[in-house]
Amino acid sequence: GCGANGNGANDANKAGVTGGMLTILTSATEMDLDPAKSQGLPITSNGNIFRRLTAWKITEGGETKVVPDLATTTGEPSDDGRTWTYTLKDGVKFEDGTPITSKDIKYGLERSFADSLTGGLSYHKTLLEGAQDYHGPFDGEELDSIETPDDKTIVFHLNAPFGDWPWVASLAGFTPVPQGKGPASGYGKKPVSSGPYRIESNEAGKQTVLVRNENWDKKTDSVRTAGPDKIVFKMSQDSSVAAQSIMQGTGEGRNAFSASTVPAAQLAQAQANPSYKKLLTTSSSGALSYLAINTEHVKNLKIRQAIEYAIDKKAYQTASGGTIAGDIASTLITPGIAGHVDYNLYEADPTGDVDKAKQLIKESGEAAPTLKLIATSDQAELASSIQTSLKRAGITVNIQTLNSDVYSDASTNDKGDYDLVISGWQPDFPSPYANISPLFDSTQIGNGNYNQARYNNPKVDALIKKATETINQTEAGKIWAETDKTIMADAPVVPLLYSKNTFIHGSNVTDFIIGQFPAYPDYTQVKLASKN
Amino acid sequence: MSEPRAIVTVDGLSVSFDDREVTHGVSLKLYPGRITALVGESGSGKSVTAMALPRLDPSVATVRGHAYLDATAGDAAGSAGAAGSTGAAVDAGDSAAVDVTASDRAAAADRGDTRHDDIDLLAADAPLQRIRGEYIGTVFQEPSTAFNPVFTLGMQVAESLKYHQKGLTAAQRKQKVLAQLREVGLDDAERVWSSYPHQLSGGQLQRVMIAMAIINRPKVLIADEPTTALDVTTQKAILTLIARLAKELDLAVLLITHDMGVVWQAAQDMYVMHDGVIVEQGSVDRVFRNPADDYTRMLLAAVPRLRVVEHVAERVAERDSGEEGSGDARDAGDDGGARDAGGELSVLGDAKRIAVVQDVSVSYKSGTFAVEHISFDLAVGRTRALVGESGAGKTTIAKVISGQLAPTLGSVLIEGQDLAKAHGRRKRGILSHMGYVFQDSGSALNPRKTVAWSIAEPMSVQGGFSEAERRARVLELLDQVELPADVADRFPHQLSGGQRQRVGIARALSLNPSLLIADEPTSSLDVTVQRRVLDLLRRLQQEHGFACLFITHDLGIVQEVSDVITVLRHGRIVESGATDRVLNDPQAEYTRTLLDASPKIDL
Amino acid sequence: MRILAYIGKRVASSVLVILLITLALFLIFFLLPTNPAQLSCGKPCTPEQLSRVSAFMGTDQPWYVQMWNYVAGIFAGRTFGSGGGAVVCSAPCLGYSFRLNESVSQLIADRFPVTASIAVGAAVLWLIIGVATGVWAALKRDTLVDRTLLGLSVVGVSAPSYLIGLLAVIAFALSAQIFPSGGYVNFSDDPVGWLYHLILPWLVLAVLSAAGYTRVTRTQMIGELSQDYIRTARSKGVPESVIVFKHALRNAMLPVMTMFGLDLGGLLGGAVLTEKVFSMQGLGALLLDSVTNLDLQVLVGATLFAAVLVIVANLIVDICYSLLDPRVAIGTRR
Amino acid sequence: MKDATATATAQPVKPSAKPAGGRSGSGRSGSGRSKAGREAEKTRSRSPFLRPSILVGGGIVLLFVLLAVFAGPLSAITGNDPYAEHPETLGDTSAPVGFGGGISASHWFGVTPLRGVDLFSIVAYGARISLGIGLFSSIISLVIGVTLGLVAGYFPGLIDSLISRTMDVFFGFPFLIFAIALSAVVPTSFPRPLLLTLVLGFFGWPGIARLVRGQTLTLSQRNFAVASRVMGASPAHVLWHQILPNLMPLLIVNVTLSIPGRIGAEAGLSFLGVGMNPPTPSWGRSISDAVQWALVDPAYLLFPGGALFLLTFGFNLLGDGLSDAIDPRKGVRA
Ligand SMILES: Nc1ncnc2c1ncn2[C@@H]1O[C@H](COP(=O)(O)OP(=O)(O)OP(=O)(O)O)[C@@H](O)[C@H]1O
Ligand SMILES: Nc1ncnc2c1ncn2[C@@H]1O[C@H](COP(=O)(O)OP(=O)(O)OP(=O)(O)O)[C@@H](O)[C@H]1O
Ligand SMILES: [Mg+2]
Ligand SMILES: [Mg+2]
Repeated sequence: GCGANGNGANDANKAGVTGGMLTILTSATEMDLDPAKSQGLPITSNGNIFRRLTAWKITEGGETKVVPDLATTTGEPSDDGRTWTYTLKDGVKFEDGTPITSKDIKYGLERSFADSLTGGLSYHKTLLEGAQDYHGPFDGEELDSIETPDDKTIVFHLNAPFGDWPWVASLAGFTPVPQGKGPASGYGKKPVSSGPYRIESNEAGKQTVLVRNENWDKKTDSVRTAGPDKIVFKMSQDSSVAAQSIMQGTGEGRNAFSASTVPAAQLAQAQANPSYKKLLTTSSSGALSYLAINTEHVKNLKIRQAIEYAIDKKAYQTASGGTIAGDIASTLITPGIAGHVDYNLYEADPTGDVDKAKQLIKESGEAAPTLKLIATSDQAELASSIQTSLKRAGITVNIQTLNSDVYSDASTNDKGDYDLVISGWQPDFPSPYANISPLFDSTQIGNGNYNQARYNNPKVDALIKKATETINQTEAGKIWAETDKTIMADAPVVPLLYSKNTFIHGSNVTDFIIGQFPAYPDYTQVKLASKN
Repeated sequence: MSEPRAIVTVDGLSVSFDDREVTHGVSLKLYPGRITALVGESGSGKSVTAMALPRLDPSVATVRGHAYLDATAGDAAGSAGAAGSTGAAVDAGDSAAVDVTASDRAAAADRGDTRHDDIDLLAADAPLQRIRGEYIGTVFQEPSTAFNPVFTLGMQVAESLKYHQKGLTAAQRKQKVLAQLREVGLDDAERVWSSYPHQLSGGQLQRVMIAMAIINRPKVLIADEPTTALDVTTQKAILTLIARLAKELDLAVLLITHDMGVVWQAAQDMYVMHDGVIVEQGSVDRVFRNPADDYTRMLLAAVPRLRVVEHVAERVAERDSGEEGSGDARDAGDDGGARDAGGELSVLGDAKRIAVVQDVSVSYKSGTFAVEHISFDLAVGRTRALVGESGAGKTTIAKVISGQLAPTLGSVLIEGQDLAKAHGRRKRGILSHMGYVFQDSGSALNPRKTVAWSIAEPMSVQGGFSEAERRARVLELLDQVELPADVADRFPHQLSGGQRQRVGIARALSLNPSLLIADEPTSSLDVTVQRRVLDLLRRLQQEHGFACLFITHDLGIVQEVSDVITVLRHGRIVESGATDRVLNDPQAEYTRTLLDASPKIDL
Repeated sequence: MRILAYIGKRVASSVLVILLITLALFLIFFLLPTNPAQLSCGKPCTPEQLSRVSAFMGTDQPWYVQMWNYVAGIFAGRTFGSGGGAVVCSAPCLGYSFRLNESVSQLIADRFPVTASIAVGAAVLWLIIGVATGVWAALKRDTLVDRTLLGLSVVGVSAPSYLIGLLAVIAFALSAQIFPSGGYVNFSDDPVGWLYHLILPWLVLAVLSAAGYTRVTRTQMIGELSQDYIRTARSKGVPESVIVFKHALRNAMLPVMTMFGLDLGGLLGGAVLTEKVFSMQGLGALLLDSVTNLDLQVLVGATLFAAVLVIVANLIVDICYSLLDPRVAIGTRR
Repeated sequence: MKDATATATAQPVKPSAKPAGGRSGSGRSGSGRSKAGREAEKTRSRSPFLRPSILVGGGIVLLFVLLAVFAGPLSAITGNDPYAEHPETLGDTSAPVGFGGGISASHWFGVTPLRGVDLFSIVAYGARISLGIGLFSSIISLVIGVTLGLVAGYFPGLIDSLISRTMDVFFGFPFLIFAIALSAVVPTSFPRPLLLTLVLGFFGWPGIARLVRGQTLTLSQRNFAVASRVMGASPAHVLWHQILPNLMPLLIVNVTLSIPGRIGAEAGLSFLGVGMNPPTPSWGRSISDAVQWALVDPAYLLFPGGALFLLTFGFNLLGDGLSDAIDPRKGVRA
């Protein structure tokens, strides 16, 4: 549901009408919709075009659940949890009317192994048996760990038990691609749709237009509501400008929402004006904002703990735009995800405990360090805030702001040439696995992976493995909670905020729902209140 | 009508800039078919006076007084013009300098019989566009800048017609322009029509400008120093053309010049201006023979005169009939015998040879030779004049001698050393024997350096002089060139042209050179100033005894300064010999042409 | 014929210049502490996957090999990967963007109309505004008009275009909603929409850039009007308007053209800012994206294209110059 | 649009109007005219440098110089510095409370949103960066440009072509892209202001070199340079004593006019996110931060934006005035 500030918008969230044209303003400059390359959430742009084996059921204020989509169940595991079997529903079709078969799903997955089609979410690539040596279907090779005994059935053989497989099966890679139809390049411009909308046009830098897919059958789909007749993605929209034009509400602004979160300035502006405030929808606590400490550089635990105490999380919150930007965090697993337990190993006032920090530095036997902090240029204010709070404990911070992609490279490459990095993590699916493993598993250091603290603790690796392989989700939850605390004891990161995302939508937009996870609106349910 | 009627009557014309009056009540008259010269030193107000008539004076100028144009004169006055041009000179007073008030009165009287259709050129409502071009044509001094560089000449001449003879079609205009171009002596009119200004020579451009000025058959032609930028032969042709047109078209010509030779040769009447006032007026003959005003006398005395033995022409004719066609061919030869025949050896004697130019040829990148087979030498205490038309190669030779250019063939020895083969210190050593005076010392002095710095520069370049030594030498040199010591710390723009030229000479002398090269050192100066500079050079040569190469195109000067003459044409020596001999008994056809074209004043 | 020979010579030297630029780009980007393949590796990324992607994209080669492959690709085309999954980029291959799944030539072809629309429209406008005000100021020299125009031109030159652009967007698009806040529509799709989207960037760029032209034109006009040939024209009785607009202006335009050529080249560099301010997806945005995304092939390709445009613009200006000014023999460097 | 390279070349050199060869100019009228000039100078006895544009422009520049030099003490009057946060000045939404973005006795220009940093201190300290980078990068460009320009202009042939080609490379290069790329390559330990100074300096020289080369070509043919050579002076002597002094006025004007372009370029880079690193105060970064606050907290944009504009304006005015005062052609009336 909506956070405290978003409640005003609720009366607009009455069930809307079917029909009309919805506009989505996005800062993206192009939409490459090739499912093999997509890292997108199943509930955003992709969700309206593609169906997968499973889908996410988002309810207002409720927990996000994995539900069957093309398949009849969320997956039948074998006893050892290494084999998962799915059966397809009857009457599911591509946009051209041909029925979707298990072979199409297999082909779609196989495509994601081609060297030219990398870049998507690749959880399945590490899990499927024999995937390391597989180079895609274009030379006639098949991946034997995916079996399709008949057109309705698909069986996956994993190299280890994996309890979260139903979530993995909801990701873009599991989108059916008509066999032999998705070429090695260029498919992303106009892929074949299996969802309620098909692509009418897709012009880089300008717009992508979705219209109804007449071959989508509402009866087979339990999550998508397919309200508008037409959905237009307007590209390269500056997020401030987009928020501004939605507030003004003239022209398309009334029937639009912005895919970006509302920038701090517009947030302040909208909060100050009741009629604008109605248009805001704030998520509950979502992604974790944290300060990663490079444990390979800052080896001394006492120093890391000093940093935990020294940070003024309150100031950080203010610099992020105030309470609407998120709640102050102390754990790794965020609220809304199974396994979250509230605790604080470094109990202190939100503004930090400078004396404790100073004392820890003294105990460490080292001088207060000088540290290099990297951040994106958008995070300059946040970086300055951290610089200021650490200064209080005598720790000097040098800031390097980088362009977002240079930043993501610098913060995830093999070199690890930084001491501190401001980062945030939104799991790809709502499981503690997706929350903890990418950030703290020692296999996730470098190579573009997100263990930015470069944290390497065999004990934690073992705990992660154990939790992952536990198919019973309640059991698993306990192990994850233990893992959380174990990691925090080593202080590789400072949890800063459970950040909240605030989105803005036009006054004629309804069913603008943000579930407990993820902190993004569910595009597949958005409707217009009236047809124009 | 006993006395011809003036077509333009200027009465009490005063021009001022920012409340500073530069001409004071000038009055003058122009008559159809007659050329009236306006002379005076630079800055005396000649141009502003003349340009005020078609109101081409600078826009910041304030003009007072009257100038009447008799708009009907041209139509009725064919005979009057003819009478004017043949009849007696119009002299305000045969004997005395003009009393300004008297002339005022005369003008007032004249105005008494102005007809109602006389146009007051200076009135605020004067029909400027008709006056310019239709009544008054104008020819300017510098043909190379007087044309718009980006339009064809044909277009620019035709433009004259376009706004005055509106009925013409483009084709008719072209026909008229071509005819006019031919009339002023441009035979390949078609080519001129489609040429751009930079594609023609100065002489050709000046003819085009004259064509442009007279194509609408104006009644008056104002020519502001129309020949200063041209060499003597072209100058003569242009003056002849203007004289011819004045007669044929019954034009009243106002000819501004500073060259007394030109006045003598071309004009019938003259006015002498000094400091914005007409100090003397009368027929050319009367003023030259019997100048009444002191200033006029001084002006005439300063003119370097080419005095040629009376019967040169006859003698030449006699000899030519005897030795057909031998002239040029023989003189182009380069053996000593030929030169000796010119009497060079007798003049140079066994004076020490400072520079020896041996069969030098120079080609610029284009491949053709700018000068070919040049040989001569320069001796202590003697001056050699190098004369020839523009582009003949005079400067090129000076450059070779001064080491700016290496000869393509041949060699130059300075005090026995070959300059082209020397570099660095040795080259500087050789150059220290040499001084160089430029035509326009204004441009040869760095505007951002003091006079003292410039004079001392050769010493700095050579090195080995202390600050104090340099300063002392500068003061000494300034004294020698008769400049006050306080000039030392001034900048070039704070000096007059004559003073700058003296500074240039002082600098050339700073290392006590044994050779002085002077490339047209006085051609940018007023006659009176020129006179003083020439005197100075002569005195300095007597004192220091340097050899001198003097480049000029003014034969009058040559006669005064040089011991030997080398005549150059198209990069070759056509004649070389003792000054008196060459001027009085020219051997080469070309030398004769030059002599013939030089304006001579033979009273 | 002489023009052809001249163009040939210029093209030859331009090829050299372009090669040098390519070299510089590769050198710089080889220094980048990043592997572009990493961005295409996926999430999570294993070392095996990374090396597979690097090999496919060719980024595992030394920089000179990469450069050679790139240059060779321009003439011979190139193929990434092998077998059925290979991506073919046919000659002239200016590179291939794996991020955008598009050959760079295609990207440029898509983006160039946007940049060209902004640039050409703005350039025409500012030339007209700048020259007209410059002439006006010169004619009204030292009057109130002149001083006002000069003052305004200093203001115009001093105002950072991106700041004014942003303010204009805020004022006219967000607050007053007279113009759209950005974006671009194709001329062929909707000519009116095209114009409507371009007016604001045109006006902002034109008004600010015109300021420089006002100043230069004014100075040149004053200079030309004091030339001797103007007096000659007057002496013929040519009307003052013809003197100003035909004789003086034609000459005054010559240096203005030189400046125009340089500025046209600079426009492309400036497009980075303009397109960011007005949210347009032209070459500038493509370049900026390619830098921030380390899309080396796009960066090199688009930069080369921009360099070629600069050179062509200057060549055209030089040719026009020699047509306008008969004194300048073609090929004479100024 | 305007970047450093474009601005540095804003003064086109008029090609020589005189055809080569032949007799150059008329000496007589030359002396007459300069005499006129002399007299004109006498009547205009006030110094040409005491014109309003120079006084006002110089005044503005001086004001900012003082602001930069005394940034510390001035900020300290109210007990502020550009780093301290004042959360108490912010409201719930992290926007400043009170008139004009929280203008008060202790915060003259108000405070920034989100962190509540004193804006006056940011503007004052930011002046140091802007002025420093503008000035020093100009000096670097000047040294490189003058040296290469003199050499290229004085030694025609191979050396000239080499230098000219290099200039072409620089002109054809999208400078912003390069700067963005560089900012990614250079390690943090390298001080940012120095980096920006070097980048702007290094890219700004071709404009100056072009100007100097053109002038050197003409000046080295002038008689005073010829005169030096006739005395046997070395190229170094001629370049240093004869040519350079005559270039001085032009260079002073050019540098004055190029500084604002550089200040703008620094701000533009910061706007694109690759300029100064926080927390170093920088106008450009403040402007880019402030733009999205423009409707909520206009004062945040007004002060740094106004400062940038005013300083640029001051330099342009000063440069204009200097060039008017120095250029005799502008002083002669038609
Ligand atoms: N535009 C001007 N502004 C101020 N003074 C001027 C201007 N033009 C000419 N003068 C002054 O008017 C006086 C007369 O100048 P004018 O040009 O008529 O001389 P001139 O006799 O033609 O000389 P020259 O032989 O050098 O051509 C001079 O003192 C000159 O300084
Ligand atoms: N730098 C050069 N490059 C090519 N040709 C040149 C150059 N300088 C002079 N010339 C040519 O060489 C010939 C001789 O020129 P020079 O300057 O010596 O003539 P001049 O007798 O001094 O003429 P003037 O009386 O006009 O000064 C001319 O045809 C000229 O065009
Ligand atoms: Mg005159
Ligand atoms: Mg000469």
